[in-house]
Amino acid sequence: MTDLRIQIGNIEFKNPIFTASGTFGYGNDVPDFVDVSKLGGIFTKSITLHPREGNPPPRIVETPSGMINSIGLANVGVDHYMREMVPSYSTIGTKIIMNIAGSTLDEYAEIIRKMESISSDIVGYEINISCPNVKKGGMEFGVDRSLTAELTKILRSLTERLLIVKLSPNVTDIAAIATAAEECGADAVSAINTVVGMSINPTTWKSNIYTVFGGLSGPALKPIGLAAVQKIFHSVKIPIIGIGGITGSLDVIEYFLAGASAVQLGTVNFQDPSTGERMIDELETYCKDVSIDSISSLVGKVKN
Amino acid sequence: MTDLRIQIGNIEFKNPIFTASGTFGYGNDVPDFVDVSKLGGIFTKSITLHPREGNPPPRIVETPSGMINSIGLANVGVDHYMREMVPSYSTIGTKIIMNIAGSTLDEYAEIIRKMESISSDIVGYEINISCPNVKKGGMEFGVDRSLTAELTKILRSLTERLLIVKLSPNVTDIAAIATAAEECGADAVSAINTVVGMSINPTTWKSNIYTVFGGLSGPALKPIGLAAVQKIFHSVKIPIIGIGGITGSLDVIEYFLAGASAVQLGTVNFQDPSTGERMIDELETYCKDVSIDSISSLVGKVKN
Amino acid sequence: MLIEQCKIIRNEEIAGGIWEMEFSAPGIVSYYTGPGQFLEILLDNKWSFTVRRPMSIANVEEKRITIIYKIFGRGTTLLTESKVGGILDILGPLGNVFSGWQGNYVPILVGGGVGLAPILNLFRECQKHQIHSKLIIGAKTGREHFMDHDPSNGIFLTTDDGTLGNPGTVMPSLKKVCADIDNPMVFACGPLPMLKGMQDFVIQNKIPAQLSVESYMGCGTGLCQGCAIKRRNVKEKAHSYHERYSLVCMDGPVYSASEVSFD
Amino acid sequence: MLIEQCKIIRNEEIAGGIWEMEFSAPGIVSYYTGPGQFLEILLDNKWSFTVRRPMSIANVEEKRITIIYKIFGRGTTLLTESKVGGILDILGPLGNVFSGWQGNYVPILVGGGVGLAPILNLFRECQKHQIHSKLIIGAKTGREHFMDHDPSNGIFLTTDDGTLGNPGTVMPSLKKVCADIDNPMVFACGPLPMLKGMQDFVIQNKIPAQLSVESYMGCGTGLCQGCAIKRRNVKEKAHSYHERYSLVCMDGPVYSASEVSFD
Ligand SMILES: Cc1cc2nc3c(=O)[nH]c(=O)nc-3n(C[C@H](O)[C@H](O)[C@H](O)COP(=O)(O)OP(=O)(O)OC[C@H]3O[C@@H](n4cnc5c(N)ncnc54)[C@H](O)[C@@H]3O)c2cc1C
Ligand SMILES: Cc1cc2nc3c(=O)[nH]c(=O)nc-3n(C[C@H](O)[C@H](O)[C@H](O)COP(=O)(O)OP(=O)(O)OC[C@H]3O[C@@H](n4cnc5c(N)ncnc54)[C@H](O)[C@@H]3O)c2cc1C
Ligand SMILES: Cc1cc2nc3c(=O)[nH]c(=O)nc-3n(C[C@H](O)[C@H](O)[C@H](O)COP(=O)(O)O)c2cc1C
Ligand SMILES: Cc1cc2nc3c(=O)[nH]c(=O)nc-3n(C[C@H](O)[C@H](O)[C@H](O)COP(=O)(O)O)c2cc1C
Ligand code: FES
Ligand code: FES
Repeated sequence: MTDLRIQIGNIEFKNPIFTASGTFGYGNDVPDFVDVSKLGGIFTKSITLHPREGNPPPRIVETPSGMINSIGLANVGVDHYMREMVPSYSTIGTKIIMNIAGSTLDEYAEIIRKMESISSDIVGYEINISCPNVKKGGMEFGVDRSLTAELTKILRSLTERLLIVKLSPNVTDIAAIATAAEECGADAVSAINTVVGMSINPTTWKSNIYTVFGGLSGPALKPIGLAAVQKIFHSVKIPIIGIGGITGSLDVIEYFLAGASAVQLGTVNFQDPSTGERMIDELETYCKDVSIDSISSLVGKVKN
Repeated sequence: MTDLRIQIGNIEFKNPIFTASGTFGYGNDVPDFVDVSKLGGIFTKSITLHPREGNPPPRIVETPSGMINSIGLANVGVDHYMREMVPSYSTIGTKIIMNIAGSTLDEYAEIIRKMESISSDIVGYEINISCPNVKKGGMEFGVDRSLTAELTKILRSLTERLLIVKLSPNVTDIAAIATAAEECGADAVSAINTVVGMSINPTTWKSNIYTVFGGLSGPALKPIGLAAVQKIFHSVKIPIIGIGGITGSLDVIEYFLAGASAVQLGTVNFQDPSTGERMIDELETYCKDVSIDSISSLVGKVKN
Repeated sequence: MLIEQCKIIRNEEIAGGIWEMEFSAPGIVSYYTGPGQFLEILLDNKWSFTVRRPMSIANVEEKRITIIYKIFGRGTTLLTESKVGGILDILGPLGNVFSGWQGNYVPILVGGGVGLAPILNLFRECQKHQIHSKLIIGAKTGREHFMDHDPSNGIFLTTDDGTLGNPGTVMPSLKKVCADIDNPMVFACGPLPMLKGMQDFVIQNKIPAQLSVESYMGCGTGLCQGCAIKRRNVKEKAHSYHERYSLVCMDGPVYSASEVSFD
Repeated sequence: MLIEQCKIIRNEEIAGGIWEMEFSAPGIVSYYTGPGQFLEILLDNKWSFTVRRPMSIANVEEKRITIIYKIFGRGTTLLTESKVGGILDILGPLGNVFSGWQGNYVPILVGGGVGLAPILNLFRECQKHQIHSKLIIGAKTGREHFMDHDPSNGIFLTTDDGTLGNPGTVMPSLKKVCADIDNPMVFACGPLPMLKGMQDFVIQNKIPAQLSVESYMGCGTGLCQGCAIKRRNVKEKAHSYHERYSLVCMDGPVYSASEVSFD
């Protein structure tokens, strides 16, 4: 029997297949035919202090081997989330990590304070730092080492649950940001969030995305995600959760070899939200075929 | 008759379709069935002060809607180039821009000094700043505003030919680098070079690229290139040459609408090096269909 | 709702640029609830097409489903190349259904362009339930029509260029039909300009109406939040999650005409 | 060299996992110069396959070309689905040719795995020129063979598992054949381990040999510089452009055995 279990901080996950924020709702509202209990964990869509309507359409567009989205963090807000969603997690059969987003340091902190004030089955928080900081002229938290450090430090002081910092690829040096997160107490980093992209309808001359710029996701950026993970792997000791363009179990293996200890599936859920469950068996078979006992022994083992 | 001519600095090009550095050789060694005289211009592969053998194989690998390369700037070196290649340009029927790369400021300068010492048909230089600076611990010139500024300033003082700075997308703020180039006298910027990527063979655990990291190109990164051009367009007044994932004439229109005044074709040349010539007629037809006299009137006209 | 590998039984051009495809889908049919529902079709498994293409159900016959599609871009072009006997990966059924057509109204069914399919489905359903309905189908030109103009049986074809049936858009025909009927209720699906005109007309004339709307869809299952459409008459206020936008794949595609905004 | 839209005439499995395809290519044939040359096949026009796939020319008959290919990954799998009458976008002919086989030597032709095609092409060419050659074809197992083991006519099949012909790799058979012949010259194409073994043997025994090598190709036309292979015995010195590496698509795929390094 291959051991697919992995450990992040003090939490053990039954397998390393998670779903990515913004592509699997709150975890409790997925189609019936999906058996979420098979997944290692679910990362919720980004939750903010106040509810958000999101951006006007068009919000998404297809691109070569990928898509661009600009949803605008549409979500119910933390209060509604605590009241209506969190209770359902007690029977969901998998682990829930709540993804949080904010536009000031205080907003992030306030969300965690609220969450920590109730008992819940949430095992940790993933911090979406690809959000504009309104106090710094809209510069994203995640592009700045010191902002990332400050944010991580504050949030670390508020919770003993898992603290996972989700890194933006739209930076010169992603490993430096990862190091800042590690130094300030993050249990893990996840990488990557979407890459800034754009698409235009050449007939109407209109942007295919209302906000003009959006986030590129899907297989197109798998090479970018892998490179990010490999770079981070050489810089930090905490686990890395690999994200970007995964569609099959061999992609998962690639991410492990590059240095990931777990992965998240995003865009693939839009084609088939049950992709993750099917990967579990495939990963077991793979490990058996190459005679490894534990999937963790693949981490960072790429050769050149 | 639609006017496809475009102007960069004091040079007029008969049309805005160029070929991208590293994907069309030196321009004089392309397959017979290609009529290079139809092209607006050719950007040579990067030429260095000394000849370079390039990296060991594997140097390229296919990825979803793209490819990764790590050729390692294999090239004949500037002396051989001046002697053996440059003379052939007098009859080539299109404009040649020489792309240069270096590992110190001096190397770049020395190449331009050599080139300026002879008379030639080269109309300008494209500066590949995605090269590690050996004097700064291998940090790329192109990720640093002040290094880019310094390099541009030095080279500007050495030539009156076109000076085009080719920007790297692997930065937090590409518009800031473009601004630095503009301020220091560049006639234009071109964007984008390849995005850092990686690919692993999940069966052998080996990197599919000898140097592990390589450059992602092809349609996968078209959304990234378009976003870069649009951002730069809002920051500089000099012309922008759009690059990244162009395979057809509608992609060219997208780049123009995003803010490009010309484009370069890269990876598509590997499927068919005559793609560029075919686009010229298609662009004329497009302009006629939408009733515009000059293709330049499309520049930056994206609506949202 | 489920994902099914569906065997193609028929795939043919039934009018200029309009194709009809029939496939076997016992699983999807077992969940099917009525006209208005749609499917999400995967075009290949190579990520040349990231998102599935939404297509309305045009007919359900035993365990078989028919769709009617118009060649629009590269996805629908590829669909025309699908061979009988081949397999399509289809997610469905999705979305809600037209309702109220079994009530005390005379259903006026209006379809145009790619909006034909659900309207024809509803038309057949009315016939099955022996509900006397009127059918108005619009097209740019005659060769895009595949039915007969048959006003005496309540079937009106229109063409923008006047080459078949009533000249002009569906609007003049709709107005005329509505004027002749006591208790009309409109059910419509079609391109945006048509739905806009329709909405103005039915609201002004206080005619009850249901519109099946379109939206760029990323998933069809509520996960991507891409298919948002504006709600009508929502007061601008902050913090009102899901008041301003509705997800077409979950709340639609069928909306009461007064619910949605096309601006 | 040109890009041609080639109509498929035949596409069938000729042994376990080995396929043969014939297509019409008058333009490419008009430039063809002999065994060793190859083609670059585009698998679709949707960028699911960025790079063309290199395939050796196995036979040229009037205006038709035959290739023999082994199912390797997703590209060759897709190739098996190509239908007769369909069109393939092909670039060619590319590369150099085997040479010296018309000289005073007895050509020993060795092919294994995906390296069959150019060897069979050369074998036929020898027959045409009434040059008496020996042919050794290796495979993992019997079901991958599609010819007859016929030692008396100089045709030797080998299988790693011993299920057909001589057991083992091609090496023992090659050694035996060479030992029996006065003036052998080896022409080989196959997987890397085979070429390595071959190279060691011919160099040690001073047998002239030409090897057709493989390399990951981005373009086939010298533009991408991706297909580099190391040259053998090149002194490590800086600034020696094109001394250490050779581009297989331009200088190859056929090299003298002493020229290239497989390390
Ligand atoms: C609920 C619903 C039901 C539909 N029913 C039918 C039907 O029965 N018959 C029919 O012919 N058409 C129907 N459509 C429209 C159909 O989905 C589009 O015509 C089709 O997706 C175009 O794909 P393409 O690849 O040919 O075009 P592309 O070239 O890919 O795209 C051209 C344009 O088509 C639209 N489009 C592309 N993908 C999508 C998508 N995933 N969702 C929405 N719009 C998209 C976009 O506006 C895009 O710019 C329906 C759409 C919806 C939302
Ligand atoms: C000059 C030359 C002649 C060849 N002739 C033949 C032949 O006659 N018959 C035959 O069966 N095979 C031949 N091959 C090998 C054939 O090109 C590969 O088997 C094929 O490209 C694999 O494609 P795939 O999509 O099935 O595999 P993939 O799943 O895409 O790739 C699997 C592996 O195949 C190899 N490969 C993929 N693409 C290329 C490429 N563009 N260039 C080189 N290697 C690649 C790589 O090692 C890759 O890791 C030849 C190769 C070369 C270089
Ligand atoms: C429609 C959509 C919405 C997303 N929303 C969020 C979000 O709310 N918060 C977040 O941290 N990431 C969000 N992401 C990013 C994904 O979690 C993931 O990082 C990215 O899509 C790359 O993975 P993929 O290629 O597997 O999709 C979103 C992605 C998509 C496609
Ligand atoms: C094989 C290969 C080699 C390249 N070599 C160079 C180079 O020498 N100098 C340079 O400035 N850019 C080089 N590039 C980058 C291209 O010029 C171009 O910026 C990039 O490929 C994006 O365009 P594309 O998507 O159209 O290929 C190379 C790209 C490829 C694919
Ligand atoms: S299509 Fe994804 S939420 Fe509606
Ligand atoms: S394959 Fe591109 S140079 Fe040889």
